[in-house]
Amino acid sequence: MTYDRYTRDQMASRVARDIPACSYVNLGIGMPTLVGNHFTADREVILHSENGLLGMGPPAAPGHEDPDLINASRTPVTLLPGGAYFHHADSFAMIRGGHIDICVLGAFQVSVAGDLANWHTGAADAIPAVGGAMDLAAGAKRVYVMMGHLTKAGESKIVERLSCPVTALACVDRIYTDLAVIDVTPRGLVVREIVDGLAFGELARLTGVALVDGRSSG
Amino acid sequence: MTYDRYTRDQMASRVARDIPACSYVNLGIGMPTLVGNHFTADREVILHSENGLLGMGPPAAPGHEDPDLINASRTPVTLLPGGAYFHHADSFAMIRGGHIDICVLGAFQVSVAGDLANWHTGAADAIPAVGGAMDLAAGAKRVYVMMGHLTKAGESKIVERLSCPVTALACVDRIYTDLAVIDVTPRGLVVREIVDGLAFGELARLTGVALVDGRSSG
Amino acid sequence: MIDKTVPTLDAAVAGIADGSTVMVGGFATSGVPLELIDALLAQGARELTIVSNHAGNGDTGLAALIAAGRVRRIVCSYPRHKDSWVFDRLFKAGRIELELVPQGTLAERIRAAGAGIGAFYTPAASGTELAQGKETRVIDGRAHVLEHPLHADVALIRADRGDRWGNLVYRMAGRNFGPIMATAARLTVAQVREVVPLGALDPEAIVTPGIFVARVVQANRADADTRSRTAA
Amino acid sequence: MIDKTVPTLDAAVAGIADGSTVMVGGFATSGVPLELIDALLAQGARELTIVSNHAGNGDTGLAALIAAGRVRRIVCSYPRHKDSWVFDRLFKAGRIELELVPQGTLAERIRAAGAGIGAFYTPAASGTELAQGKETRVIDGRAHVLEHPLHADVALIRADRGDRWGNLVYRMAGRNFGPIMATAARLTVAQVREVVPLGALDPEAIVTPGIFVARVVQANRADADTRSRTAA
Repeated sequence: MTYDRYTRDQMASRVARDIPACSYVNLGIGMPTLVGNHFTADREVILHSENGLLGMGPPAAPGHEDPDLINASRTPVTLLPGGAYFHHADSFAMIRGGHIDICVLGAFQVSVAGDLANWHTGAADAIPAVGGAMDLAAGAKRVYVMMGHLTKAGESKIVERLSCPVTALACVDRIYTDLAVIDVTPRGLVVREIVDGLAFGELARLTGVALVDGRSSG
Repeated sequence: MTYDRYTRDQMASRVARDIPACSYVNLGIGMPTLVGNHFTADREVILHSENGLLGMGPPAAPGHEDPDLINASRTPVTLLPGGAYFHHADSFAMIRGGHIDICVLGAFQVSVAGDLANWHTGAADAIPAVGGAMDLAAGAKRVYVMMGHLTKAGESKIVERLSCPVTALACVDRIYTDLAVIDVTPRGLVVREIVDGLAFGELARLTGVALVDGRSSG
Repeated sequence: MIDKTVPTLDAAVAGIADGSTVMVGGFATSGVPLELIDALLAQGARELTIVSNHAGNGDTGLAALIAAGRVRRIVCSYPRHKDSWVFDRLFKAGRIELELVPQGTLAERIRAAGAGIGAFYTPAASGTELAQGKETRVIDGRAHVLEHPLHADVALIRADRGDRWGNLVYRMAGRNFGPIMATAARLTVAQVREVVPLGALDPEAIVTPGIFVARVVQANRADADTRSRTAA
Repeated sequence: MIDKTVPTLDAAVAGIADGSTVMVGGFATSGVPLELIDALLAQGARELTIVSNHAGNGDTGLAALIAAGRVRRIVCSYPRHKDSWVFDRLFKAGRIELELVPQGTLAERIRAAGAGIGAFYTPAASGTELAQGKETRVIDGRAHVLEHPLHADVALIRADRGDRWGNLVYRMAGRNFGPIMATAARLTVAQVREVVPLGALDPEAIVTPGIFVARVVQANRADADTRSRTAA
């Protein structure tokens, strides 16, 4: 059985496809920022960056970077017409107050209950840094995770119980990996999509936790 | 023994004299608004109005009133150069956060402990209204009260214990009446000034609570 | 394309259900969404809870809504005024409930709802009748009262200019409760003097970002007598 | 006459005592009061607690202050970065304390200090290591963590323009923590690109009213190498 994993761009495109027009969206640091490349202007998805931007535009063109106009990943960006600037307390009021429709985050692990670990590997010598991860995971209306399905060592990042430190409990709604798209639901993890050539049974074996095949139900 | 009570304008002038240049000041509804007439421009006392103004100027000239530019007493006012507008949560953050140097409030009663009653007479058929009184009394760095010394029935408004409902406990720093200027201190009520012709003993008799004569100490 | 502008005041208040909690912006004469209140009166929703600083003045606006018997309960800081006769009469007749809240606590409870704060401690009202029955706590030697967020189904506010994304700027002291009420309601409706093209508002000076606003309707004071008009 | 402008960066940081808690505005490259940090380094205060989003990057600014051993403790959300080697080294050597706070909780704790809120409940960090030892409460079925205000002795912030009353406007994402830190410190010092005459800032667009600001100093990026210069 042979299959090709989704590339990072394919994953980003897949996430973008699930984001309705006119949504307010926060894209987390790392892989999730790629999602921004896959929105078409006519859909007017409005991007929020927690450092005080709403209506964030594409990355700044070379030579047009401004140190005062960056996103939360420290990338020089632009602001669309209709965008606004605000301070950090107002920015996180948007997040904590449930005004962000969708937040896309990277992760180390997601549990079957939708618990998220993405801020700290838990390694003893690692310097912890949390940024806005806990606020976003707890505050956004829907939390989507984008991550590789397996660690470099081949272990599943979808787990029965987190071994990494928790970011937020029961917060993840949907998981996009390089192998599958999986919903976190009250009846367990429901697989919506699998890469071509990978059988459900093999995905379940690689994942190592109970999965429901939800592909027929759309 | 004959004496003239301070007029309302004399009281207002007396309060204004005690407000240092460059102070941030909130003037409560009613008599305290008169204090604003007694600041000279060179002293630059900056007036705050809790409905979202800092750097409030004099009342609007007749014919130049704007329904969107009023103070908390609903009087059409002006804004000085350097003034700013902000919303109610920000306005009361200034108050609650201790950023207002002095607040001047009217009162029904003040107790020897500096407890303030100014929002509700307590009458059974009265419709209660509180506005910003409790926030101002609890939040300003210093609270000055301006009131008649006696009720129309001749009873002292400075009392051992409040009979009217409390606005805030132990909040009043200084009391300006039509008879005297009195500080609320840990050693009790200290009289700083009495109208000409009224003896300390007579003031104490009218007031009916223990007073300390602090006039020699300035 | 996002277009939050609606063509008429009727469309702006469409769907407000009986029993809704409705925040109404404004402070005395400033920033009152008078045309939206009139439209709500015509729309007919009943058994409303109103959150507002005042309880209506004279016979128009909120006072007219109250006089029409549409308001079951009002949460406000300053219901009593020389021209609050409509509220006074119904209150004394026991036909309207009042929750009196200190103005700063009212503002902070609205802000807390919009900001996802579960509850907060404030020193205001400590030791007073208005703190009776509320949890208290001494923090840094000072008594505080625990206060909870005030959420709403609908906020009706007035701004000066708005765009199709719902961005708003206000005018002078007309700002007052508008920006915080916009954050605390599931459906925020803003009447504006002028709808401007996207990008016309300075991003440094936008007070309410469009994320908090669901509907924008143009309504000029001069048009107060005609409830239905087309937005620019 | 109120004149909060000071002529030099040295005057702007005068009197900051050893052991002070100093808030430092900025987010990565945006809104960092670099010249004020340099002035603080030259001023010599020690045993500082720094409240900032980051723990310094590269070898300048906050990183230089940390490298010079002036910082005993840092309260921040995101100390780790590919160029945070100065902090990393001192932290691993046990020579600097870290209080890690989720970014939104950091912002809200700063705002609470400025707004006189005694404490507040937030859902963020509930069930995580960062809530260990903190009081929790279930509100409306959801677990919340009790958080307390973060006060400071001094705030060093960067704005775009300011006037002699201390009114400030910012530039783009350079706004970040500046407006809330200004409210939370006993002494707020703002460096601005330009001091403008009183009345030149639009009262509708002032982000930080002067009440929160004690000192304003003009400091252009181009002048970063000269610490002392005269304000306009």
